[in-house]
Amino acid sequence: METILTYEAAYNELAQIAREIENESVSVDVLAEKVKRASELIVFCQTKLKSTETEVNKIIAQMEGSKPK
Amino acid sequence: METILTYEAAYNELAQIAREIENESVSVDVLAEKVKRASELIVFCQTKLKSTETEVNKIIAQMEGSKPK
Amino acid sequence: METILTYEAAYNELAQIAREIENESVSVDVLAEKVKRASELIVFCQTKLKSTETEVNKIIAQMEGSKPK
Amino acid sequence: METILTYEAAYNELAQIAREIENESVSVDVLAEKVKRASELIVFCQTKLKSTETEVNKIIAQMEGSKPK
Amino acid sequence: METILTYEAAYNELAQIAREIENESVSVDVLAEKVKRASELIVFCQTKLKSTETEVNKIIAQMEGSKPK
Amino acid sequence: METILTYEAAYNELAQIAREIENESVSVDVLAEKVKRASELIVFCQTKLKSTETEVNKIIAQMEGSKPK
Amino acid sequence: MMPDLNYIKLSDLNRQIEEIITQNFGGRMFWVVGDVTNHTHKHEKNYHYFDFVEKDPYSNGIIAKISASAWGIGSEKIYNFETVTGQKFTNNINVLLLVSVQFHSIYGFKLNVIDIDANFTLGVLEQQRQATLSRLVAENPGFIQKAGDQYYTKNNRLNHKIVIQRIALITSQTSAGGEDFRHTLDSNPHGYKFQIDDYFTVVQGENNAELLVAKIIEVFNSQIPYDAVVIIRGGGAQTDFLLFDDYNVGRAVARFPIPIITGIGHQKNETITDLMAHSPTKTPTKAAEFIIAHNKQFEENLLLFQKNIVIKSQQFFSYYFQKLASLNSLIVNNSRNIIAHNKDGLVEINQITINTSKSIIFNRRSELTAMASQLASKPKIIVYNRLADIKNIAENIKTFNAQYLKNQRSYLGHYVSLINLMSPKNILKKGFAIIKVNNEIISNPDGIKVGNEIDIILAETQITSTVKDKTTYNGNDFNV
Repeated sequence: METILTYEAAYNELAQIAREIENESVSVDVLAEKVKRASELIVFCQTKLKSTETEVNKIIAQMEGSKPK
Repeated sequence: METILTYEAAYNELAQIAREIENESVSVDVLAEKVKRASELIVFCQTKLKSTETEVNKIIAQMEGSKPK
Repeated sequence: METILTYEAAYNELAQIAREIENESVSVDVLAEKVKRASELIVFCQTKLKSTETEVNKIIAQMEGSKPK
Repeated sequence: METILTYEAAYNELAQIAREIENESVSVDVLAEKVKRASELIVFCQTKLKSTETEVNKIIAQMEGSKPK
Repeated sequence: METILTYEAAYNELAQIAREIENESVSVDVLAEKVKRASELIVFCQTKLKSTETEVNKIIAQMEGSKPK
Repeated sequence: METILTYEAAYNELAQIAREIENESVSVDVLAEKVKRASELIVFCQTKLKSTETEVNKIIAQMEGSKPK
Repeated sequence: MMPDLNYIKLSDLNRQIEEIITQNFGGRMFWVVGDVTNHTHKHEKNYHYFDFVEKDPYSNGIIAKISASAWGIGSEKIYNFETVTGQKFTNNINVLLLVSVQFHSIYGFKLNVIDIDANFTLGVLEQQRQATLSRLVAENPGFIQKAGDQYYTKNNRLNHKIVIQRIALITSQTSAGGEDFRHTLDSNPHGYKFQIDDYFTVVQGENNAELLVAKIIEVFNSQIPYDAVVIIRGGGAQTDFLLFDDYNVGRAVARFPIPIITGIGHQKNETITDLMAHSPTKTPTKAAEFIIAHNKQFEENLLLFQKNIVIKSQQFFSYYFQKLASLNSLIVNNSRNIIAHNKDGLVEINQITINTSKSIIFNRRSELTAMASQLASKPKIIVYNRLADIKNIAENIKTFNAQYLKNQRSYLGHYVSLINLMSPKNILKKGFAIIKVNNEIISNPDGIKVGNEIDIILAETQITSTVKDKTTYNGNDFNV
C-alpha cells in the first residue's frame, strides 16, 4: 500500500518541485498545477505522520483517485 | 485565439516584438499592427498571470490554513 | 498614387531626393519637379506617420488604462 | 530657340563662351556675335532660374505651411 | 576691298608689313606703296575694332539694363 | 635712261662699281669713266630716296592726321 | 516473644563479629584483585562507593562480591591512579587494591581502600569486552569492521527511513524503560502517530543472551517492514548489562537489516550492543526522543519546502509581472521613439529640401552673375588691347621708315665717299700727274722712248715736254 506513495517518493517529488520553482524553470502555464501537487504531497506526508494506519489508507485512496499523472 | 495560446508562447512572441521595436526594425507601415498585437499579448499574459496567481494563492491559503500547528 | 505606396518606399525615395538635392546633383531643369515630388512624399509620410501615431497612442492608452496594478 | 534649350545645355554653352573670351581665343571678327550669344544665354538662364525659383518657393511655402510641429 | 577683308587677315598683313620694314626687306622702290597699304590696313583695323567695341558695349548695356538684381 | 632705272638696279650697279674700284684693277683711263658713271648713279639714288621719303612722310602725316584718337 | 529461648541482642552478635574481625583483620591490609561495578563517586566528599567483584573467567559469572569504599587517603590514591594511568576509576575495570577489612555494626562488611595499584590498569571486564569486540571483528569481516575507535557494521551503515513510524520494540514485559519509551512516543507534542509491535524477552542477567538473540531473529522472521528496531532495557544494577556485551547479541545486532536503536538505560558505559547498533542512545526516553526528532526533522523539511514554494511563488509572480511591465514600457517607449525618429527624419529632409533648393538656385545665380560680369568686362579689354596693338604697329612703321631711309642714305653716303676718293680730280690734287702720249693716258712706261713728246697733266696745269732720259726707279721711298 505504501509502496505506491512512500514518504521517500513524496519527499523526492516535493524536492523536485521546490527546486524547479526555485530555479524558475517552471513555466507560468504549469505553476499552479505544480504548487497544487506540492500542497497535496505536503498534506499527504503530514497527515500520514499524524494518522493511524487506517486513516492513512483512507487518505491514500482519496489521493490516488485525484492524482494527476 | 488565446484559448490555444500558452503563456510561454505569448511571452516569447511579445519579447520578439519588443526586440524588433527596440531595434527599430519595424517599419512604420506595420508598427501600429505590431503594437496592437503586443497589447493583446500583454493583456493575455497579465490575465494568465493574474489567474495563475489567484489560483496559486488559493492553494497556498489552503495549505497554510490546513497546516497543523 | 499614394494608395499603393508604403511609408517605407516613400521615405526611401524622399531620402534619395534629399541626398541628391544636398549634393546639388539635381539640375535646375528638374529641381522644381524634384522639390514637388519631395513635398508630396513628405505630406504622404507625415500623414501616414500621424495616423500611425494616433493609432499607436490609442492602443497604448488602452493598454495603460487596462493595466492591472 | 530657347523652348528646346535646357538650362544645363545653355549654361554649358555659356561657360564655353566665357572660357573662350577669357582665353582671348575669340577673334575680333566674331567677338560681338559671341557676346551677343552669351547675353542671350544669360537671359535665358536667368529667366529659367527665376521661374524655377518661383515654382520652388511656391512649393516650399506650401510645405512650410503644412509642416507639422 | 575692305568688305571681304577680315580683321584677322588685315592685322596679319599689317604685322607682316611692319616686320618687313623693320627687317629692311622692303626695297625703296615699294616702300611708299607698302606704307600706304599699312596706313589703309590700320584704318581698317581701327574702324573694325571701333565698331566691334560699339556693338559689344551696346549688347552689354542691354544685358546690364535687363539684368535682374 | 633713268626713267626705267629702279633704285634697286642703280644701287646694285653702284655697289658693283665700288667693288671694281676698290679692287684697283681698274686702269686710270677706265677709272675716270667709272667714277663718272658712279656719280650719275649716286645722284639718281639720292633723288629717288628723297622723293620716297617725301612721299612716305606725306602718307604718315595723313595717317596721323586721320588717326582716331 | 519467646522469653525462654537463649538469644542475644544483634548488637551483641555484631560486637562479637567485630571482635573476631578486628582480631583477625585489625591492622592488616591485603592486596586484592577484582572488578569494580556499581561505582559512585560523591564529589563533594570525595567518597567512592562500589562493589568489588570477582568473575569466572570463562562464564563471566560473578563468583565473589563485597562492598567497598574509599575516602581520605584511599580517594587520593584513586585520584593518583587516574592521573597516572589516564584510566578513570569506574565500572568494569579490573583493579588491584590494597584494602583493610572493616565491619560496622550498622553498615556491615566493607572493604576500605587504602591504595590502588596503578600498574594494574585495565580490569578483567574490560579485557573480556575488548576480547569480545576483537572476536566480533575477526570472525565477521563481512559485516563488522573497525576503523580507529569506530566500529562499522552492516546495521549502522544502513540509512534510517526518512520517517520512523513502524517500530519493533524489544524489551522485557516488566521493564519500566519500555513504558518510558512508549509514553514518550505517544505523548509527543507534534501529534505523530506510531505503530509499535512488542517483542518481550528477558533483558537482564547475562545468561539470557540466547533469548535476546532469539527475539531479534523473531523480528526478522516477522517479514514486517519495520522502520526501526528498538532495544530497551531500563533500570537495574550495572552488572545487569553484561548481557549486552555478549558476543552473539553483538553479532546479531551488527548484521540486522533494519536500523537498530538502543536505549539500554545506563549512564556510564557503552555496551557492545550499542557499538554494533545503528543509533545508540543512553536511555529509553532518549531513544523515543531520537525517533521523534528524526520525524520532526522530516516535517520541518516539508515545511521548509512549503515555505520556499510559497515565498518563491510569490516572488515568481512579482518577477513575471515586472518582466511584463518592463516589456510593456519597452514597447511603448520604443514605439514612440520610432515615431519620433521618423518625425525628426522627415523634418530634417524637409529642411534640407527647402534650404538646399534655395541654395542651389542662389549658387546658380551667383555663377551666372559672375559669368555675366566677366562677359561685360573682358570684351572691352580685348578691343582695347587690339587697339593698342594697332597703334603700336603704326608707331613701329613710322619709326622703322625713318630708320630705313636713314640707313639707305648712309649706304649711299659710303659710296659717295669712295667715288670721291677715287676720282682722278682728287688724285691730281695730291700731286700725282697723268702722262699722256699722243693724247693717250699711259700707265705702262714701255711705250715711252727718249725724245718722245709727252703731255704731263697736273691738277690745274698741262705741261708739254720732250723725254731726255729714261731710267729704272725702284720706288722704295713709298714702301710702308
